[in-house]
Amino acid sequence: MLELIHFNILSVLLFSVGLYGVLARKSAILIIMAIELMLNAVNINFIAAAAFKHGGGLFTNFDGHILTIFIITIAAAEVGLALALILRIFRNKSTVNVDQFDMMKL
Amino acid sequence: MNMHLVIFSVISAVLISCALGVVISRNIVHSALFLLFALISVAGIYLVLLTEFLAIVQLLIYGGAIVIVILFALMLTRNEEYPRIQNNKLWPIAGILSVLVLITLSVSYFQSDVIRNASTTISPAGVKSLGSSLFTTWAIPFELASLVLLVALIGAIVIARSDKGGN
Amino acid sequence: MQYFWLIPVISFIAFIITSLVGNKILKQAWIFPVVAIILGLGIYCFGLTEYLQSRFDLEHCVRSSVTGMVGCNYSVGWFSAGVTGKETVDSFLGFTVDPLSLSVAGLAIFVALMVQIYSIGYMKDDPRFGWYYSVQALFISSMILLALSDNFLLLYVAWELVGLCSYLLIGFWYEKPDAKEAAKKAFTVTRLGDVGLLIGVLLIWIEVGSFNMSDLFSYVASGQMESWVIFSISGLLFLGAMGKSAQFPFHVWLPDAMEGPTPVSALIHAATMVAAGVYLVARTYPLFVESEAMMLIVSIIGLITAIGAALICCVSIDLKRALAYSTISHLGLMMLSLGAFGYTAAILHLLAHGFSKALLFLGSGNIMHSIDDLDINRMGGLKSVLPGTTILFCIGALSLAGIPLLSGFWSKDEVIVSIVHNRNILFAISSMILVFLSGFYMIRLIITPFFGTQNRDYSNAHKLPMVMLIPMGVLAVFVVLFGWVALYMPGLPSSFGTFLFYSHPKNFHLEPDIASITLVVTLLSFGAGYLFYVKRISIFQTFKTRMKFLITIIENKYYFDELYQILVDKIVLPIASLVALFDRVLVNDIGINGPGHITRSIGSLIRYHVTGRIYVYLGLMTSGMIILGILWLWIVRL
Amino acid sequence: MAVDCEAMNDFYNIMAFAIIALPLITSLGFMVVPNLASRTCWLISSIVSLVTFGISVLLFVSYDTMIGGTQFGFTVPWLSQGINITFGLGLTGISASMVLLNGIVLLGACLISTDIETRGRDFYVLLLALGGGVFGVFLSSDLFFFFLFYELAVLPMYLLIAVWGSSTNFGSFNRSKEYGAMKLMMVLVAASVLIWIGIIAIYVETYMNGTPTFVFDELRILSESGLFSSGFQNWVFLCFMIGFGVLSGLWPFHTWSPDGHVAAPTGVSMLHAGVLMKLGAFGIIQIGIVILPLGAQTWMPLLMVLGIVNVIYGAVSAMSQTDLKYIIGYSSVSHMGYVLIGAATLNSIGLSGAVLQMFSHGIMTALMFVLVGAIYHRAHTRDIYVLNGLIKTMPHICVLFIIAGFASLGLPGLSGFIAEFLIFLGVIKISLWIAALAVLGAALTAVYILRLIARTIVGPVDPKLENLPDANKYEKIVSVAFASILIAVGVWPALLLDSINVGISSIMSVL
Amino acid sequence: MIEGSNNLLLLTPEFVLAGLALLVFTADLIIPEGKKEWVGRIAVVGLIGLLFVTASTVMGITQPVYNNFLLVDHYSFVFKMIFITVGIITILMSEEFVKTNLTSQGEYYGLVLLAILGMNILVQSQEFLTAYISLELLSFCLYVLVGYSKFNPKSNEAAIKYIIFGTFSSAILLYGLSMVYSVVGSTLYSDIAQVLSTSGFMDPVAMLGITFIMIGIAFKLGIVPFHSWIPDVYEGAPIPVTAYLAIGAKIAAFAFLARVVIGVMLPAEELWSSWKIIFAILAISTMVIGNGIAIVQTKVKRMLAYSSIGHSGVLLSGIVVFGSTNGIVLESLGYYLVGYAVTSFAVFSAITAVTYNNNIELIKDFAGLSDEKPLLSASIAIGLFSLAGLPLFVGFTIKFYLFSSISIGGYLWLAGIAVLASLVSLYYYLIMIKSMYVDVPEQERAHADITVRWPMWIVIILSILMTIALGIYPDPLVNQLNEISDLLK
Repeated sequence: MLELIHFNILSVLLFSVGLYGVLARKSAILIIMAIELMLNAVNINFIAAAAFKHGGGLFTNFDGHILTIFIITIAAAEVGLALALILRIFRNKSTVNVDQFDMMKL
Repeated sequence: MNMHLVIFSVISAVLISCALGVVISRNIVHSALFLLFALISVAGIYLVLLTEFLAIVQLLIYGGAIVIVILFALMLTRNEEYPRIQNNKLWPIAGILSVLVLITLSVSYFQSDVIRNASTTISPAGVKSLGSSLFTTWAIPFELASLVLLVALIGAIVIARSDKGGN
Repeated sequence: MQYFWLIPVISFIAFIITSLVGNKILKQAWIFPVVAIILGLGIYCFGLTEYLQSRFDLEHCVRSSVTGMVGCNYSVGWFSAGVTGKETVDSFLGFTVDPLSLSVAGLAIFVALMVQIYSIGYMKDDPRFGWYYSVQALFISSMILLALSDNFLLLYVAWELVGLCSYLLIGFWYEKPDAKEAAKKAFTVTRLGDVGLLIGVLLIWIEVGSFNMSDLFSYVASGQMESWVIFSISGLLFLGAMGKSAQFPFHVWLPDAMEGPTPVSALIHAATMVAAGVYLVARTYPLFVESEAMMLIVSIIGLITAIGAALICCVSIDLKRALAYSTISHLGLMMLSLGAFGYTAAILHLLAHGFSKALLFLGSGNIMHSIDDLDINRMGGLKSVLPGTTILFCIGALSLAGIPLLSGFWSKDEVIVSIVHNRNILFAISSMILVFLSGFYMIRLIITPFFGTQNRDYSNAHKLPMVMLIPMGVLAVFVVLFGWVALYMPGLPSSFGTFLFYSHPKNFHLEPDIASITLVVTLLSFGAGYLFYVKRISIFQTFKTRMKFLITIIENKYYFDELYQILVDKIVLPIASLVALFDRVLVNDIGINGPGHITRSIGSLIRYHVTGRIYVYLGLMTSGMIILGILWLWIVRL
Repeated sequence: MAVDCEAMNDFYNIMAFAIIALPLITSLGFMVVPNLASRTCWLISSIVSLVTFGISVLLFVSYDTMIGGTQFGFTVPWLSQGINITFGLGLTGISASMVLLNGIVLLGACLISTDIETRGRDFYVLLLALGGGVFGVFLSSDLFFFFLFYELAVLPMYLLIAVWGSSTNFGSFNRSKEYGAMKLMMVLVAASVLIWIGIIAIYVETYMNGTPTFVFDELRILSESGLFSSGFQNWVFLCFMIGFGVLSGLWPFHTWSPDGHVAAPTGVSMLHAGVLMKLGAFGIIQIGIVILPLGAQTWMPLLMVLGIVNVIYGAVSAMSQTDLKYIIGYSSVSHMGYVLIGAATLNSIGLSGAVLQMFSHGIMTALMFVLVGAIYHRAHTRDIYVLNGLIKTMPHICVLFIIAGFASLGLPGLSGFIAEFLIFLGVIKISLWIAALAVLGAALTAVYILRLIARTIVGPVDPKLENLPDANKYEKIVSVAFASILIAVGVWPALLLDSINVGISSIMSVL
Repeated sequence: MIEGSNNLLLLTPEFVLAGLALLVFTADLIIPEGKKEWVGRIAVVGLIGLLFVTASTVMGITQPVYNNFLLVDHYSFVFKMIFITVGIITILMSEEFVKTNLTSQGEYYGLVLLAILGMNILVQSQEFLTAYISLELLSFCLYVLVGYSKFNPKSNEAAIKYIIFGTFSSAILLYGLSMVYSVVGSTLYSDIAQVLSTSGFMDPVAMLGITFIMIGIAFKLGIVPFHSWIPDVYEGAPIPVTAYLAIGAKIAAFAFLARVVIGVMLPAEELWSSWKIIFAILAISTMVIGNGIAIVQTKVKRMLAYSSIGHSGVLLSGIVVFGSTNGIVLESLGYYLVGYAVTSFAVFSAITAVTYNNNIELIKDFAGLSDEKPLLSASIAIGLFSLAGLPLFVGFTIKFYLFSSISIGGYLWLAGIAVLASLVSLYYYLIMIKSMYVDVPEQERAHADITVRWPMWIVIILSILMTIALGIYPDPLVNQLNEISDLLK
């Protein structure tokens, strides 16, 4: 039978793949993509929780779904801003690799 | 009833493989496409959870807008080793860390009895009730979200605009 | 009697005035101190006569049960510290008038007057004439204060002030390097001695609860003090006395103190200051008498000092140094007599020696003034050049040698009598040797400078002003008369013994047998001296060559100076530099800077994680996240 | 009559407040008013210090030795919420003489620092802040402001030494002024860390007991009522002892003071050695012994031993120093050792001896620093092998140096002797050997002082140092004033001892 | 339906602020290129007006608003006033800098205003989503502001690092929220607290969720394992933005953390007792590492960054004792934040004035500043001495008040470590002061060509006076703050 635990495990999997993407990837854009994956994992968790617990407990008026909507909007805004910054830094340093961004060390 | 289970497992398998594709593939364009397919399969998951409206929203915004913008960004930031991308030299540690996170979280899920005896019926969420609560109980966050979008918009323009001068 | 406190105060005022206005009225700077001394002498004589006719006002004067002498105490509160409930200490500016203080004060005032008049002539053309007289006045005031004070705190204060004045006066001509070294040496050695005195005073305060001497004596008399406490306190006090009176281990500073002007040596290093040690032992005699061991130690040290100094005096070439050593030997004699329960004899000898030694020093001052040289071998036949000085010098020397009819004879005789009576035969024989030696070196000091052949032309020797000879004359008269006075006190049926005594008055009487033996020994020593120095008889020359080794040791003053020098240079200073090095390297560089360097190195160590690359930071962040996650899982399962 | 005494009382309250506020306001004023020539700043600050000196004398004289206890006290609520701190001042027996000492030394420091050319204005800003801070410490009647003013006194030390100091090279090692300033500042603030923890621990203890307070008198009553357990008292007193001990040059932590002296300019090292080191001893007595008597009794032997080490160690290492200021630095470490011993005796004579020694040593070191500063200003070297026979060229300076030297070796007739004598009396009641060592310490002081005088002051004149000018007008006035105070207290110590005895009696009632 | 009063009048400050921001953006369109500083002046006038508006409307009212998503009470009132004043001072301070260095100057002021709006709502929110969205609003404005001098590669790099770090940590925060949501079912603090505080409730998912939320917030405050972004961003960002970050963002993050701890954690005893110890350990490591690395810094901005990390360690140690004292801690924390803000403005405004037209970064470059510009060096010196906690400056009283309240809460050893940390901090502040006052500059008159205009003068003199005045007589301010402590009573 399909239960909440399945969806949670799926979101954890997606979350850790996204996490790996953020830590391992060199190019900034790929890091942004990986963060998108993590946010989607969060959305899955929210909607699964809302769907399975509807009516029971304190779950009232579809909070989970609305949370997801807000998260999607903010994720979109964030991608826009991040890519603007990436373009700006590309124009200055003609590279997008994160390990070249170490002008500020000791 | 196991029909739901089968569909869910197929879609989640597609989702996880596309996610891994995003993260592992050597070619940057491939990873972008993998991202598109992953997001679409997430929309599928929403359908399994009987929230059609959100699936559509997911498809439209993520599939339509965000991936396209990322592709634009990829196109604009081509440099000499355009298609090839490597991982940074610390990728094994990254792998270990993410596996550890995976283990801790999943252990917590399996341990938690609240999750285990959650109800097994999926209750659908109609668009009408979604809309009404969005504009009544959640009005304040809604206004704020609009401001956030405004700031992102202005910020992106200010940063990306290539005007002359300045040191 | 009650105005005695005026004497030190007047000369202190004289000190202040002369030191302030001294170098302006350069030539007349001597007026204030001399006037102050004369006034002091007046008050003293008035007080003395009042005491002798025993017109005592009873609420101040009391006959002390311990010493048996009548002493009048007047005191006024000085300062008090501590809380009335708990421990308190109250100090008083008090002075006591009793035969002991009268005699020592008298000696001090009289000799000081003579020296001050003498030094008008002697120091006339010195640029710092005013400063000389101001310090003289300060010295006299502190000496009188020392003589009169009735509690140990005031005694210690005066004791230190006297040390200070001797430092200032020895180092008077501070341009001369060895004068300043001598001054430093004198003050340091006496200061080390004073450490013993101060600890002794502290112990007394702990035991008795107050600094007053009379309380101490009554406390001791009541037998509450254990014997070892008595021994240790008297030992410590004696340590201070040894420092000041240049007894055996502490005697090195007195010969060097001759660097100062001669009148200073006459006053301070002959009569008054060096006598302070003897005075202290005499003043605390009831304490010393209680512990038998202490008396023995006092007499032994006195004996060693006497004989050692006498030997050196025989070989020393500089006249003033010879006189200094003879002073040390006579001080040793006084300590010996005190150790041998000869209380009155010691004080009598102290007075007699004071007058005659002052006379001798003024005599050497005359020689110094006229021919600017004090090396005995290069002087000879001065009697033709300085006839007056020679006569006076001989009177002083002979009195010290113990020629009858002069004061030295009576006092020395009394000392010998008390030694023979109270001490065993060994002391008697050694005192006989002492008499011989003193006679021997005295005759040497008379013959070689004055009566030998004239080996230098004294053409340029300038005349001595009268102002220098008069005081010497008066002193000479005193030296002669004092002997008679000591024995048959006019107006009083009995002698000096009844005036100043310990526990019961007893009359001086001449013991014919001892007196004759000492007389024979002195005459023998005169003969030996005459033969040795004038006739240069061969047997003495062979004696000199054979004892070559011994004589060189004596000549180098038993290598004491070198010993102390080694002690300071090789031990104290290296330790000091070692400690300073230890302080800078270990305590400072490691102890204080250490933590600073450690924190700095920790800082640079931590900084390694700052590589600037973002994935390292994100990795750090996720590992932090994982740790917290696992921690919470563990807490939840707990 | 009552009204008038009431009016008199708050006249003195205003005086007590004014003595702190005046220097601080002038220093803030200097900061605000733009371009002031350093000469005018010198003039204004000298006038201000003269006024504060006047007030300190007034306070000292009008302190009624019959009644004792804290007089001229007043409290104003300062932080009324939360941990209700009230600002309060009060003069006790001991702090009366300390305020006088600070008045004198501050006046001296301001008068003689005429040779500050670079940035004179800032120098006086910091100097007056230092003076105001020290006044605050002695007058404050509660722990918080005691600590606040103590830190305020420490604050300007860094800049004063680092900017206007002088670095000297000793061949084998050199002491730059930055090093000296940084070390001094860090060690003093590290000491204040310990004191801070101690103060907070006390406050928390009173808070738990329901009566949160910082005020000394209330704390005294509480500690008498047995609030502080003996275990608590032990470790808190240890914090105070080490914290305040570091400030007063306790043995292992004393190296900051000689290095600080060497680097500091004359005026600053006068205030620093003369007054700042007394804060530590004042703290131990005022806070340590009064509020934590049991702790005092347990730690008293350790303080006694460290004190005697201070004395002997300071004297011996002073013996082999070659720099004048180092010698005086180590001699003040040794003299502070006496103060610590005196405080550690915990009996009334020892304590009054300690307080008198604090006063007399303050004046003595300040006098020595004025003279050494003058010598350095003229001969541009402090090496005792280079300087000799100075008395010929600078008679005034050298005579007073001899007086100061003799005061420090404890010659009777000068204040040093009375103080040390009382301390010896106090110590001998505790243990004979410590007293013997202390007296030996005094003798050692005599050795190195006499060596110093014999080597540099008297003796044949060095041709190079022939034509050095003698002290200028201000140095003469200040040095003669200090010397006459030394002699006055030496000859008639009752001047100070009456008020000190009253102060000590209020403390002894606790023990 | 909507519980709690829907009286939107209580939110007038926010609406006015949003209106003001939009007004500023439109004004930017009208005002010609040369005189963009007038946009800033409009913003300042607006903010001052806003001060009075908030004072009149919201003073002394405690009422949940709008389905108790927001709680308007004295706590949020005090912090709103702080944020608005911080905004005013930042705009005044950055006017000169923006005029000479930045392009598209108008939007700068608009973004600052929107950031203030984000902070206000963040402080008022009683519900995680509103908090998250306002946190994002604040962060987005700061991402843009950090990357504002876009032709300077350092600023771009700082912005990139900040945005990646920011989004990563908000993703973690959201994931934590989703875990808590799946257990509790609601995102309101009160609901979560109610569920968590049921005795014996130790659900791993909820616990991990709370941990992830705490990590998301800790990132913002710069607590140790999550502090790595602060030095790079503070160094890269333009100086006024660094000031705004170091003061505004830090106070907002701290207020939010305090709100969450009081709202969610305190009711659940076992949860809070273990979290106390974790916070204590984190606080100690923050102080040690913050002050430790600062010692060896050579760049001014990086040194100040690490010192601000040290200060957030001190703030965190304040939070540790929340449960055990009746409100004194919150009051002392409020007073600490105000004092910290005033002192940091003294330091940052002076550094802005010195470096606005020559990008000197090293501490050595400040050599000899005290000769040419005595007031600027005095302002920096006073600020640094106050940060180190030396008396007669506000730094001393705030540290004393906070440390005694911490030790009243029973953590005397934590106060001891904090005092030690402030001792270490004195060391590197002294190095900075040494370079200004003692060192001799290489080339003569290195700082001659600095001209300071009237807005900067106002900021510098105001902050110096406040640093000293609050230090000497803090009573009026602390009386204001004492009501916020009844939140904890």
